[in-house]
Amino acid sequence: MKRELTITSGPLDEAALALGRERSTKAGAVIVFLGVVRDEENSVPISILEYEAFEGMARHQFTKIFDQVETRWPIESIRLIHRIGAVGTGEASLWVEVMAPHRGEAFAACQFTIDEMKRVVPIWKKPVPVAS
Amino acid sequence: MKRELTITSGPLDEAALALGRERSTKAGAVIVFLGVVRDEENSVPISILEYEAFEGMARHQFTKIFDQVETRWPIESIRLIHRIGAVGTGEASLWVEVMAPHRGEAFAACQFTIDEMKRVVPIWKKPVPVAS
Amino acid sequence: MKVKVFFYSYFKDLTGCAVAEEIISENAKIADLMNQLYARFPKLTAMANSTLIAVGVEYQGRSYVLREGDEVSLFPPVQGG
Amino acid sequence: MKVKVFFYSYFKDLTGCAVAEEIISENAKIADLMNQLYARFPKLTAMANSTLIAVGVEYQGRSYVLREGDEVSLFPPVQGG
Repeated sequence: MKRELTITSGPLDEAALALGRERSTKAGAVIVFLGVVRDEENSVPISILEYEAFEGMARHQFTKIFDQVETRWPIESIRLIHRIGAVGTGEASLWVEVMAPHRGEAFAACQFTIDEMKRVVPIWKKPVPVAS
Repeated sequence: MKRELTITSGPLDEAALALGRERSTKAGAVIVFLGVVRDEENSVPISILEYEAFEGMARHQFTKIFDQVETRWPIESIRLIHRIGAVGTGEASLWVEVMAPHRGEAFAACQFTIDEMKRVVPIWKKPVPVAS
Repeated sequence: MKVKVFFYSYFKDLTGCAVAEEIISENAKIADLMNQLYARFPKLTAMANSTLIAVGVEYQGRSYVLREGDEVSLFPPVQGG
Repeated sequence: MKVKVFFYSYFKDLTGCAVAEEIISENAKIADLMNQLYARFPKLTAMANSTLIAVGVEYQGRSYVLREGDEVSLFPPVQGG
């Protein structure tokens, strides 16, 4: 399974990521998930989310998640980008791409990766209210 | 729920589709699914799949699926493109994008749409073997 | 009365045509039409258990009562995606 | 012996610092360290039930026996995505 993990304070260029995907004639299913910052957090209007990571541990925990994915499903490739720092509303903070022979395993692996991330990867967000 | 359905013999420009997405600060989750033609069909090596649609009925059946999605989940937008005619291996024949407030409903609606499509939408594929 | 019957995917190869016209009796059901078609296109018979049937753009069962001008479509299991 | 303790997210606000050093006894467990930290940073106490603890880059429980030089991290529930 190919893996690519990026934790970055830069922006996400979805079109470039799509164009940069390695073509595969084995992967019948490609899923791209984007986590987008909404305009409210716990019902409070916000303008920005500030993401903070314990980066070394985040990388290690992502690696363990990818190991589990590889054990459970026949995945061709997983690429994941998580932004840190300020992310404006309407922008993506998370981009996950899973390529697999069939869609069932692609969906399962993608959902598992995100669920596990939300359980164990040390990243936090701080809402910046609109008024401030 | 915004809807966009395209059945086309043209190519799929994923990067342009990403750039053309209407930004939303209500949709926390965006899922893009690509169905890609693999290099074999039922274990026979192929070079191309030829897709044929009964287009009027296909549009009607997709519309009914979208109606069901709208009833079941709070989806912001669904865009779907299915190619017809010749699609080479490694190329996408299907592109589905679902935007929703949260990822659970986005994944559910995306999987439902594809499952239902495979059950009721009159589209067929004819493998063109490598040798021919 | 007359109905048009359209064939899709490899059903076209089995019948040798994309569309056929059939004369059926008043109040004929799809089941009756199918029997006429099996007589006219014997190769369709092998697919009897996996034939999908639509009238216009809706799926219909064999008990559907046909009307003048109905457009019937016959095709194998769908395979989109 | 000495261990370094790192705080993340709003735990930094509760303690007023990003990192602290604690002197602990040989064979002290994380539970012992936590008691010292609660005495030094009383505001952490309110979060006792939702505090995640790592040594290095692995999660550990309160019965983990600390060693000289261990880097302990304390933080609230994670919220990636």
